[in-house]
Amino acid sequence: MRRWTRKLTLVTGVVTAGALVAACGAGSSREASGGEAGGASDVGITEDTVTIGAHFPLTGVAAPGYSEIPTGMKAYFDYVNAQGGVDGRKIEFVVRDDGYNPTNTSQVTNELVLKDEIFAMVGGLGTPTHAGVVDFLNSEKVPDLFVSSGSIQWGDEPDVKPYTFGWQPDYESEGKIIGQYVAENMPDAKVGLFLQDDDLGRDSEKGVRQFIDDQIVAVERYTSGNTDVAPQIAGLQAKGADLVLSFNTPSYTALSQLVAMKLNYQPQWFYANIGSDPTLVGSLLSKFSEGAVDGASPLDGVLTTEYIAGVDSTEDPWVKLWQKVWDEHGENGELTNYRIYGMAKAYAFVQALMAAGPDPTRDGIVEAVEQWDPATPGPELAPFRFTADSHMGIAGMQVVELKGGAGEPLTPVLTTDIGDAPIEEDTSGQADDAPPASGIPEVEPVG
Amino acid sequence: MPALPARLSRVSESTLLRHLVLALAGMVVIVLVLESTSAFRNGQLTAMAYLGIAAGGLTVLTGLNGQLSLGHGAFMAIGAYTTALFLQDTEPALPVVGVLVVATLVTLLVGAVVGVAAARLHGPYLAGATLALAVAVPGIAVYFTDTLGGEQGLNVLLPEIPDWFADAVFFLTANDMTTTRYVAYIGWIALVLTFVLLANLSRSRVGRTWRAVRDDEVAAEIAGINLARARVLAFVVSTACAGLAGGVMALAVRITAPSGFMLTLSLTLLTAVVLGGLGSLLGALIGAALLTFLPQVATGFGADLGLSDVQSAELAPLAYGLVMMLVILLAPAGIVGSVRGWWARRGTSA
Amino acid sequence: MQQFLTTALTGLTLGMVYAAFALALVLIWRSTRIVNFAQAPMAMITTYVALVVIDAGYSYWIGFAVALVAGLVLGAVVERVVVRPVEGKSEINAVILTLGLFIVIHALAAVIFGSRYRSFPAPFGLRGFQVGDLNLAITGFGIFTIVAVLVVMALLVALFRLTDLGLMMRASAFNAEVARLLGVKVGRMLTLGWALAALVGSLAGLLIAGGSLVHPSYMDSVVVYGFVAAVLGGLDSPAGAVVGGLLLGVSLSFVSGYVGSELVALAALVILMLVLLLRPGGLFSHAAERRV
Amino acid sequence: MLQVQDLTTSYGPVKALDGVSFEAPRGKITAVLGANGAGKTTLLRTVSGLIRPARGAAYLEGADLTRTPAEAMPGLGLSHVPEGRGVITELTVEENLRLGGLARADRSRPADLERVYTLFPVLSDRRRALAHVLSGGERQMLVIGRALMATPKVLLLDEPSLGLAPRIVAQIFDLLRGLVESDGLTVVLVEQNARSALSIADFGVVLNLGRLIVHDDAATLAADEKLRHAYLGF
Repeated sequence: MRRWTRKLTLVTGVVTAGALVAACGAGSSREASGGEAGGASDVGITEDTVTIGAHFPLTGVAAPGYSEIPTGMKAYFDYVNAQGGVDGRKIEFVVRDDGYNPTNTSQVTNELVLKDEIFAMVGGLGTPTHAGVVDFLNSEKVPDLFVSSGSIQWGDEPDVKPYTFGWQPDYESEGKIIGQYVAENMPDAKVGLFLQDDDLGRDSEKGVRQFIDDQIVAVERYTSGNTDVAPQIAGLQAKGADLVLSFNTPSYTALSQLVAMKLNYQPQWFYANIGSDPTLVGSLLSKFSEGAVDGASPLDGVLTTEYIAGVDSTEDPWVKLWQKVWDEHGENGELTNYRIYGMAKAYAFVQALMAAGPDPTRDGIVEAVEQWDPATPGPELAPFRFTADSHMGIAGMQVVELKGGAGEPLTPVLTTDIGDAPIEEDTSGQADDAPPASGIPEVEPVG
Repeated sequence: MPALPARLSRVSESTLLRHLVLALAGMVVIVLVLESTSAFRNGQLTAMAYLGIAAGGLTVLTGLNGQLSLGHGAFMAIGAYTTALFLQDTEPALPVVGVLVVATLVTLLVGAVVGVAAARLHGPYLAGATLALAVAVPGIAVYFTDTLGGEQGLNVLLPEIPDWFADAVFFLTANDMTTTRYVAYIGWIALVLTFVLLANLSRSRVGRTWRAVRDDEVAAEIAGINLARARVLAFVVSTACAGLAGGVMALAVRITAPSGFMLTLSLTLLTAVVLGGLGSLLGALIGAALLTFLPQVATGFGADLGLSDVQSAELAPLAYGLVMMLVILLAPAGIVGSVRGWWARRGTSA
Repeated sequence: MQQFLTTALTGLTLGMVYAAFALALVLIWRSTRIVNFAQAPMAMITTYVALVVIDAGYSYWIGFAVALVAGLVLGAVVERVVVRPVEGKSEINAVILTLGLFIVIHALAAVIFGSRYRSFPAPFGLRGFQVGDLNLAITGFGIFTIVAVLVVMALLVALFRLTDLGLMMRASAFNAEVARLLGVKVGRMLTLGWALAALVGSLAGLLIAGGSLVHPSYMDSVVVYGFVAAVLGGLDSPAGAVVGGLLLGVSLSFVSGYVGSELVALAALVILMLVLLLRPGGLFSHAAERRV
Repeated sequence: MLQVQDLTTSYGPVKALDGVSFEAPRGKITAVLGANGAGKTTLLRTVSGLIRPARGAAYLEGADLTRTPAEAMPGLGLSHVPEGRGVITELTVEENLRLGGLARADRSRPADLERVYTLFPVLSDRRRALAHVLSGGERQMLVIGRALMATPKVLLLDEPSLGLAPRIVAQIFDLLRGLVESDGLTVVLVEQNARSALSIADFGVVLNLGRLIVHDDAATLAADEKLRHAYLGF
């Protein structure tokens, strides 16, 4: 009998030790939450800090590129903190790696919400990853601001997901704007679609087909992670597409260009915003020898869309601000469009936090975002669509042609919405504003 | 000395009883732990439970029967997707337990088919086939976008916590039931049941057959063991565990998407098994615990060292990999095996 | 016709790389009865070494040569330091060890080189040839890929068939004890075998990277398909590795182009299972000859 | 020539060889005899450095063999043909032979190959064939030929007669005798088949359970009926 009693003791010991470890970590409590003015008004808020968090792929196949976004966000928060923070509170930004794996997202989100006790999730990245935690965040009533994905699901059902907000223009709206542009300006083009096989491809295709369903001659889908896209591009070529609308990530822009070169395939390319990062793609392509791709700007003549100014628009006042922020507070490495994306998003969060007033609460900031004044200056070219009925992000974009790495507008800023909402020219003047001299937004508390 | 063999046989006769007592003790500890820890720890413990179930199945296959599978993540995917398909409505056709049973059975069936095909394969050939399986299965989910949700996967709607269960736990502990804790209970009850079954199986005639096949195929065959049948059975049992683990995982994560079942998952399971010690259920549990808690520690350590977020995030896999290699080089018996060896040596020298 | 040709040619080039990679696995399997899962990250890291050299302003060819030498050294070091203790012991332990090495090299590369995409230059044109109306989806670099793999294979055949060193390496692989009794320094031959295999693996890495993008995971799919190719051919047969690689490369290219790219891995599994069901030891196994 | 002194080899707690001493004189055949498990094979493996002895040593012209790695043996002039013949079946006949000559400083010369082919014409006919296709007797010829490629001073042969027809055994033993007489080769021959071994050997060593029982002229041993019955089985 002694053998198994010993075993029992051992097992009990192991489990108890595990429990102790677990219990120690759980020591922090929620006593911090209270209502005193200027103090701790809600979870994650103390007298001098606001703790927020997000999940990003820092490791794994999705890490290249995307892992730069939180560095941009961090740099901007550091910039704000160096100037005293928001209402005297420093913003602490906790980034957790999920490796673009929904299982990990669920774990790190638990960690952020329950252990780190974040006030809000800001900029959590990815459709499949974030979709798994949306219900949890909403049931815990954690503001889930500015999801880093253009899927429409973050904003189209505010009654089901009252705490979740999108940020960038959704893929469907972008598809509509691109579709209308093609229908109006290239009515004879034989259109091929090159789609990433997920919500990016699906939502955009839906938008595009609203306008040019009959022009489409070929649809090819690639699986993210499979870098050999020659069979797909060959399929487009075989069907005789002379205009390719590509909804893909930047690395696939580079890959599709390389394959097209190999196949002597020279259609007009139209890349969606997400894949058109001219600096990144240009730097990726410029290396290939023998002038096979012109060194200066390999994507010259390619059409795309824009909703914030990119790193090549050096004269843009916002880009100047980002450059200054990055020089002062950035990590190693250059300013990139991913980092600008992060900073613009961080800027929006600071605006939201200010709008939530000196004693921000979770419900308060959600309310403040829902009452967002479309005229508030910001880096985005078109205003946000935030209302109590819609949590969709930026309303639109403009079609541009890439020249020398920067976009030359072919259309004014166009705004629209999901479904059959019309496409209209934006009149808010959002595209022409500039940041305040301090580089920190000036927003009055709502209500 | 005649008492000794008699006593030994009595102990082995009461194997089932012994395991049940252990399980009961385990359940008590589990209730205590789950009720005294935060929701976050509950969530982590659920992860430990499903990793433990799958690792337990794998350790039986690899440690007891000597078959190496690099594709158990694929079987978890099958269990998880089955569960998710049943839990698409707020009012599912089956209670959660029923769903988990179905998930286990479906995986078991697939495991049987794969197992029959794999029974002829040895060593690296089996590893190759299961590796291809691990990579191929997520693609199926993408291909059948309409049913299986494509890249975005399927959301899992957790049904209401049954009143009787919440009441029972409240009666015992005076704590209200939360969803996280509910899933943690499901996970750990499933783990205890699985481990009791596996422990009994490995002590039984079947378990001895498996070991015999592992140790010497020729001798086993001469002794009248049907090699293929023993192999397929071990494979099937092991995949059933993976299916159950996948089901629990679907409940815990609340989404099943292809990116959750990449090759890394299969490798993670193998790591758990090696770290704990091949063939030991306790080892599988310890391995699962390490895998659940180590990344946090490693990442925190990296942050303390002043590394960037990206670099700290890479410390976790770096630590896994190094520990895996060191265990094989320095303590091939794994943690449990090494401790046992040390214990035995201490015993003989004393 | 155009699409068929393109798909076939792309598959051929890719298949050549799989073949080289599978060959590296076979070399190691024959000498030490170990499947080196760390082959791909080893190749990945030597490609990064080449990239560092090229970025420092040296020519492509210097980077190329440095990477191959780095591969040679890395292979030798890994065999001596990491693998030697488990040689001849449990098969499972060796597999797990190389998987551990896989994870470690991966993480190290991400820490050292970062995980962003980088472009890797190619020494030859990346534009396809045109014959009349027909575009041949084969580039200067594609031809270089095929030639390079063929040359390496020829060199390996020559080494193993024609030289004393090759004879000693084969003897060590087939029967280490007899080789020792005949005066062959078996340990050195195994180290050399790993070094050569890592060199071939590095070549595969450089060929995949050339004219494309690299990041720490860029070789991951090659691990799977290279390994499947090696298993298809029968792990003991270098010729089988080459045939398996080509077969797999071309078939997968057609599946991707005509069925759907998400089913590529499934197709690999189906091909593998079909072959293994008919011949559990691979296409080129001579099962009766020896059992391990 | 080859001196074995107090050689003791253990597998764990079991002594497979226990204080064995004898000398195999130059240009003679010494047969090592005994039942299964007597320690014959262990003796050869210890002498040629495959196993480290617990105690004692073996010397070839004064050089200590037991402290030398196995792969250095051919260089010192010792060739060991292991039990089960050790043909590398995946190599061709000629490759097997070439391998035998590689250990020598001057590598194998074509002349050596020709000499082996003259000795064993049957090998010459199949030089390009995989050794896999050879019969048992041919394999035995191949390994002896391969050992000769290193021009050894001492040849250790482990059970060359195993599984061969008596006619073939006789042929091989004749050939061995011829080599000893023409080249002055020293042979240590481990055999279970004591009768045929003693018929060509000059001296005999009888082992039992790791210990040396007797060391004497082959003729004397063959004549000792008691010994034959007790240890040699004929």
